[in-house]
Amino acid sequence: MKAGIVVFPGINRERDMAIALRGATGQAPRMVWHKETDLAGLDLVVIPGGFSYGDYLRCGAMAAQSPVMAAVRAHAQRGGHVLGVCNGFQILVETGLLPGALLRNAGLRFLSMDCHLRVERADTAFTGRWQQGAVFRSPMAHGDGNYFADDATLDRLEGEGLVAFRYVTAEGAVTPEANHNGSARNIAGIFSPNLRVLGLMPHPEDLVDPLMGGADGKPLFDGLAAALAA
Amino acid sequence: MKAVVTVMLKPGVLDPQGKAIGQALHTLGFANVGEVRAGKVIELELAETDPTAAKAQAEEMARKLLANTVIEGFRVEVAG
Amino acid sequence: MKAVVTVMLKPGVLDPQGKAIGQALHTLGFANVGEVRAGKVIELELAETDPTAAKAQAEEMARKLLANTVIEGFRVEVAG
Amino acid sequence: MAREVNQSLAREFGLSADEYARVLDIMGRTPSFTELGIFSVMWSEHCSYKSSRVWLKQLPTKAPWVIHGPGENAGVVDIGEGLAAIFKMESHNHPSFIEPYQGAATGVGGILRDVFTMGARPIANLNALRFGDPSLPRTQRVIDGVVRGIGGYGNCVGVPTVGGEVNFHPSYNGNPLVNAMTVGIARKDRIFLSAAAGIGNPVVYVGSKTGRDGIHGATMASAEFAQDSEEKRPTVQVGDPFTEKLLIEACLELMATDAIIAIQDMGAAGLTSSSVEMAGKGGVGLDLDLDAVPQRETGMTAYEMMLSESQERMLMVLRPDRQDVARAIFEKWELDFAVVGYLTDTGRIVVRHQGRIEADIPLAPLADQAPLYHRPTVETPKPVALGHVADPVGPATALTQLIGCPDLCSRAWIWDQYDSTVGGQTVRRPGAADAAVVKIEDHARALALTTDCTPRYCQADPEAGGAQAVAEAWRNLTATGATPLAVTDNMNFGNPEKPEIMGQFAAAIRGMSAACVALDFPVVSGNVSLYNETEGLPILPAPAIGGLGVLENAAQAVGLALAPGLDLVLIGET
Ligand SMILES: Nc1ncnc2c1ncn2[C@@H]1O[C@H](COP(=O)(O)OP(=O)(O)O)[C@@H](O)[C@H]1O
Repeated sequence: MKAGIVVFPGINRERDMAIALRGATGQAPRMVWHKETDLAGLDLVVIPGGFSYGDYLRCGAMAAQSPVMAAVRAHAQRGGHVLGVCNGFQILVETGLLPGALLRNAGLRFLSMDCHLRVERADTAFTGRWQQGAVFRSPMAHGDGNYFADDATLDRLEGEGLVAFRYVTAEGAVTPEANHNGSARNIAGIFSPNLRVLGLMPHPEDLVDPLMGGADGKPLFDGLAAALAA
Repeated sequence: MKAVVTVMLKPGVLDPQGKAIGQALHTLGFANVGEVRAGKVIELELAETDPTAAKAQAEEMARKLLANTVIEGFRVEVAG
Repeated sequence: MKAVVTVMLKPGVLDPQGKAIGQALHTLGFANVGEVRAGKVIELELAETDPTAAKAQAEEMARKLLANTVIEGFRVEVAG
Repeated sequence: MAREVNQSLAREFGLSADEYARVLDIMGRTPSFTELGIFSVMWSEHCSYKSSRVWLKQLPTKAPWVIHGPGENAGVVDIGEGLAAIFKMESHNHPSFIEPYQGAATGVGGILRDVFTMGARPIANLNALRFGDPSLPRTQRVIDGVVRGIGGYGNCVGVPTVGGEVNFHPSYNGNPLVNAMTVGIARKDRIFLSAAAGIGNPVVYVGSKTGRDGIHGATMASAEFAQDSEEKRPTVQVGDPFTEKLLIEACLELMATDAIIAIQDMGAAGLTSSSVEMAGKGGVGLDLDLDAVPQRETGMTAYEMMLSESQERMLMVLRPDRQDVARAIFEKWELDFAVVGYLTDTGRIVVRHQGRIEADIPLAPLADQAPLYHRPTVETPKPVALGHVADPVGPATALTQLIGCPDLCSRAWIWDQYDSTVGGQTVRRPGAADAAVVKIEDHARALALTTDCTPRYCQADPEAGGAQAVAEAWRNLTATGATPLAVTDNMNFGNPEKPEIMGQFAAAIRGMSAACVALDFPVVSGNVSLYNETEGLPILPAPAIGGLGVLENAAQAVGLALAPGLDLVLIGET
């Protein structure tokens, strides 16, 4: 799998993401500067976390307008895989590659903590290393992760099986307490209709090494490496 | 001239910030505060002398960048 | 009635948001944008029928809570 | 602004009659308004350490692993495998009281710059916070703003905040303490210093534009709070963490080349202290052209530009043949880049603005003749021995009360707002061990980091309290399995003109020194914050200690979580 990581000014989890990808594929991903527009040869384009342009207007809004995002859109339209994590998810949503929006956390505070995620379907390139319904732990760190979409969109997402992960208790229960940021229907991540674009708020890339407290996030990257092996 | 773009969450989109401000105002003893909504305002200096053109430009900026029309609405006012 | 409190950074105070928005608008090709300032707007529903009283109340709320008067100024408008 | 320069203006600028006489003597004439401003900030407590320097000299600062001790932007220690850890702690107490969010945020920004200016990528932030009575609404606002500000800045620049400490006491009601620490990693053969060199070399300004931010912040940080300080509303600096992040990346990219001869961040007293210190350390002169300084506001005077504390700015001396390389890097990161002067052989700083010479000061006497005070001290009376302590509630109730008290209860509500995992190297997050443990990317090694101080002890017995703070930091590092290497400190005290305060200061230094010597734990950097008083009431003295240790193998780090089935052993006398 050839992976590329898009770097916008203000992005700060690109190195975490590179470590996770390298761990799964054995090769360093290509770092793609936001002014580049050629993504040829990449199987997976990753938009990592951070504060692109300081998130000063709305999270992800300014990055969504940059030249590289037109190329990411074209890559997605060609059927390429795209992963957006945290700020990357916000950027995908602002670009319109995924529906909905990410609002300020319901408690209005930045939240940096571990959460538990339930895998809603296991038949995708991203989730193939998990069982459906599996629960894993993941760090999260964001101020604007409160997923919002109108009811029709939410119903469609659920109806078409496009919810990727939900915030749950360690036992896998969907409860208001497990839903730290107040997301609609506990949604932590969603797929595009072709299941090749995934956006999620938490940071599985920060839990891929027992030394850092666990490897719960590793299946995401191992699964991608297996599914997209050339 | 100056264009002022006001961006507010659409009705129906939960506004936790407005809610928190409302609660804080009640705690401070402002009993007759009802609903509170919080939004953003962006003041733009435009090199443009025609108010209609200025307004149209600011609206385009709002649509393209300043507001996320999935969740937000906006209004534009133009001043001298 | 409704009071709208607009809170802006005082002149001279660095406005990183405004700066970033200005740069983004330039990148999008809006060449005639000059200075950009970003602020907050808070819309308050007040159980009050006298515009003067409503304005005075909203101003007090701004001073006490809505604006950080160390770095921000505010203006209040009252509407039916 | 163009006021007559005389003794009474000098007093307004914080210079005593003696100090002003010395200015006249050095200049041989009445200084200009701008020159007086330069003297006043360079000779402020904040920049000159005039009350504390004689005592700070007593701290042990050497060990075979110390590469740079106090005197540089931050301390540098050898941590093996060709790597150096660069770290320092700094206070932002006064600004954080006036505007908690921005005060704390810009405190984090400032200490980050101290560290990356030396060539290190920042890998961890910590803090040490003291607040007033938590039941007061004013304190609650300060806590809320400070915690948000630290998080807001650190989270955005992408440096994990991995540890800290918080305590509460009414003496901090009107004067909270906000001490921020940054730790970075560099190759030990690629450390950047601030001494300017090479007559004719360009002096380059990079980062954000200059505005009228925080003019006279450095002197404010050196003056006791009066009742009206909230009304005066001095210009508060607003932090821009996004620009700081760009500045980190741009500086590190440039540092990978051979373009930089000297570099210094613009901290307190911005352009003045950075240019004076760089030229002074290098023993050269400097010609500054203020017309070339990137400006955010119009109509700024020379005085305002020299004293502005706009954030996210750096000053560098470059190799002339590498200017284009440097410019291209800063343009890539969309930061301002301007040649604002040249090094000269005159030994003077000459400041030009709009065709006029606004300042022309000999640098050697500005530094050498800076005031140095041996302020009188009075020993703190030894605490009376504790007699019999009654036990009115019984151990179970006492324990629950202790666990629930503000000083001991869980700090999760704070660290949950700090991104502690960004970077992917955090081995022990806040709450997981006695010190935070952060691995060094691509190495097995890790650093253990902690901040400690117990102001109650320092109040009762400053010498024992100072020693205890050092010992606690050492123990916290050791408890993770790390070898303690060195400390940074942040001395927070009241008005040094009061003998009993200066007595606390001197005793705390004695205690710290003794502990540092005994533990082979030298002080490599630090910061002093004096005049922490409100209406004459001093704070509990707080010599905060930031400790750094190294683990050869991150996998050996020990945390707090008890594995089942093990024996509990208590070491030491109770
Ligand atoms: N201001 C803070 N920021 C981040 N972490 C903090 C802060 N204050 C305390 N902590 C963390 O909380 C834990 C407990 O702190 P403390 O009670 O001071 O520990 P100790 O007494 O063992 O040094 C530590 O992991 C510490 O790093």
